[in-house]
Amino acid sequence: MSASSVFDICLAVLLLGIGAWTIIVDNAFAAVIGFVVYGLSLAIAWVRLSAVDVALTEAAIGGGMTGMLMLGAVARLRLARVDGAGTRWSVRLVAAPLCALIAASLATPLLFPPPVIPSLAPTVTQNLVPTGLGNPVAGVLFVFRSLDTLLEKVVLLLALLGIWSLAPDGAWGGQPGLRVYAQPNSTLTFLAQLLPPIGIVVAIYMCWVGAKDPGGAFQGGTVLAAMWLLVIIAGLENVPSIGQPWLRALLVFGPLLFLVIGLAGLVLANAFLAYPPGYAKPMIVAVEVALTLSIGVVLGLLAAGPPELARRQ
Amino acid sequence: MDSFLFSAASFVLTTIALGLIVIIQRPADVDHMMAAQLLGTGGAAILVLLAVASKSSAIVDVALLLALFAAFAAVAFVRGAIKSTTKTPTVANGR
Amino acid sequence: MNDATLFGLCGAALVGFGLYGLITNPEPLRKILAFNLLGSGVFLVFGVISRRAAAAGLGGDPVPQAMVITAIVVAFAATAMAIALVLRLFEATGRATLGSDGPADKGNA
Amino acid sequence: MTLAFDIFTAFAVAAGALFFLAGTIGLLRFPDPLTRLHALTKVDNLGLGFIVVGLLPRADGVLGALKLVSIWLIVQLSGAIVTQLLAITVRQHGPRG
Repeated sequence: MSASSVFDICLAVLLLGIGAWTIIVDNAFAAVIGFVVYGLSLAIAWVRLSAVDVALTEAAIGGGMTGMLMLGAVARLRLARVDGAGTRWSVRLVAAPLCALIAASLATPLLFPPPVIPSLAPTVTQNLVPTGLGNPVAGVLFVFRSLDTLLEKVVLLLALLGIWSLAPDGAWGGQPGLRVYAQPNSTLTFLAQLLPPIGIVVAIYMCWVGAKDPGGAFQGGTVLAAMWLLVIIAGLENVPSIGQPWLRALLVFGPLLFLVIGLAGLVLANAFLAYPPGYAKPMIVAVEVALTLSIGVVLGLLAAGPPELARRQ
Repeated sequence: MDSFLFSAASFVLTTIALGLIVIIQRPADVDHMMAAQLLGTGGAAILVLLAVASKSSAIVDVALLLALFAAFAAVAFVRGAIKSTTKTPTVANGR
Repeated sequence: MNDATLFGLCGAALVGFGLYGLITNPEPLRKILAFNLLGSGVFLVFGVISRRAAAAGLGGDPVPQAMVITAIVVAFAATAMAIALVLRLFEATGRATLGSDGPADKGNA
Repeated sequence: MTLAFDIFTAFAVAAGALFFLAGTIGLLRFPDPLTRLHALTKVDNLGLGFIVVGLLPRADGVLGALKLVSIWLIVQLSGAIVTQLLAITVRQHGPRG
C-alpha cells in the first residue's frame, strides 16, 4: 500500500468521524464547531481528488463562511426553548435503515462503474486554447457554461432579497443586525487591522491567478467578504444600511457587467454570452474583477442577515 | 522523497485526528474551538506537504485560505461566546 | 478499489448521515447543518465521478468541478436564507423548534 | 548537494511532525485551558515552522518559497492573536467558555 493511500484512508476516516459526530452530538454549539472542522478537512479531500478550485471554494465557503453564519445563529438560539423531547425511537429505527439504504444505493454505481466513462475533459482542453485561459474550470465557468454562472449570481441576489424581506416593517432600509463583539478589545482590533490588508492582497491574487491556475472570482470574493465581516465584528466599521445607493450599485455591478458583455456578444459574436475572437481573455478578466467585488458584498450581506435596526437619519 | 512527505502528512493527519477525537468529547466549547484551530494549522501543514509531494504549487493557495478562514472562524466563535454569556449572567464569572 | 472510490464511498456514507440527521433532529438549525452535510456528500460523490473521467492531461473532468463550485455557492445562499428564517421564527415565537405540540407554532411550520 | 538538501528536508519535516505530536499531546494532557492554549501555539510556530523550513529547498522557485514563508507568517500572526482572544474568553467566562 502506498503512502498516499494510507493518507487517503486516514482522511476518509476523519471525515466520516466528524460527519457522524456533528449529527449525533447533543450540544448544538459543539455540532457547529464540528461542522467547521469538517469543512476544513473536506478541503483537503478535494485536493486529493485533484479539484483544487473546489478545495479553495470549500475552505472559504464551507469551512469559514457557513461556520461563521452558524456560530452566530447558535449563539442567538442558546436562549431558545427546545420543547418536545427528541425524536421517538421508533422513528429513529425506521430512519436508520432507510438512510443506510440510500447511502448504499449511491455507493453501488461507484463500486461498479460503467465500462466507458464519459468525459468532457478533451473537449474542454481543445476549446480552451482560443479563449486564452489556462484554467479549465474557469473556462467552463465563464465560457462554456457562462449562463449557469450568470444565473448563479442572480440566485445570490434573490437569496439576499429573500433575507431582506424578513425584516420587520420598521427596519426596512436599515442596518442588518449583525452581532458585533460586545466590548471594544484591542486584541481583536489589532487582528482586524492586521488581517484585512493581507486578505485583500490574497483576494486580488486569487482573482488574478484564476485565469491561469486554480482560483477565481468566487474564492477572491469570499475572502473579501470575510475580511469585511471581520472589520465589522471588531467594531471598526458599521454595517451599512441596506438602502445605501453605493451598496446596491456594488451588488448589481458584477452581474450587470456580465449581462452587458453577454448582450454585446449578440452583436459582436452572434450569440448571447459569446466573446469576440481574440478578446475573450480581457473580457473574462474584467467580468471576474467586477464579480469579485459584487460577490464579496453579496456574501457579506448574506452573512449579516436581515435589517433589524431602523434607518439612521 | 515524495513518499516520505506523504508519510509525514499522514502522520500529522493521524496525530490531529486522534487529538480531535479526545478533544471533542470535552464539555467546554473553548476546547472545541482549540480543536478547530489545531485543524487549521495542521491542515495548512498537510497541504504544503501535499503541494510539494505532488508538485502542484496551486495546493499552497488552499493552505493559505485554510489558515485565513480558520482564524476567521475563531473570531466568529469568540463573538458568539461573548454575546451569549452577557445575556445570561449566571454563566459569567467562573474564575 | 482506488483512492477516488474511497472518497466516493465516504461521500455516500455522509449522504446517509446527513439524511438521518435531517429526519431525526428536532432543532431546525441542526437540520440545516445535517442538510449541508448531505449536500457535501453529494458533491463528494460528484467529485469522484469527475476524477474518474480524468483525461487529456487534466486531473479530472472540469465540467463537474465547475458545477460543484456553483453548487457550493448556491448551498451557502440557501443556508443563509434558512438560518435567517429560523432566527425570525425565534424572534417571533421565542422558540426554535417546529414541534407539533402546542398551538403557538401554527402557521409557522 | 541534492542529498544534503534531502537530508535537511527529512530532518526538518520530521522535527515539525514531532512538534505536532507534542502539541497535540499537550492539548490532551494539560490541566486547564490556558496551558492548553500554550501547547496550541507551539504547533503554530514550531510545528508548521519546521515543516515550511524543511520544504523550502524543494519549493517552486523563489516565489514559491516566499509563498510558503508567508503562509507560516499568516498562521503565526493570526494564531497568536486568536489564541489570545480565546484566552480572554476563558478569563472572562470561566473554563466553560
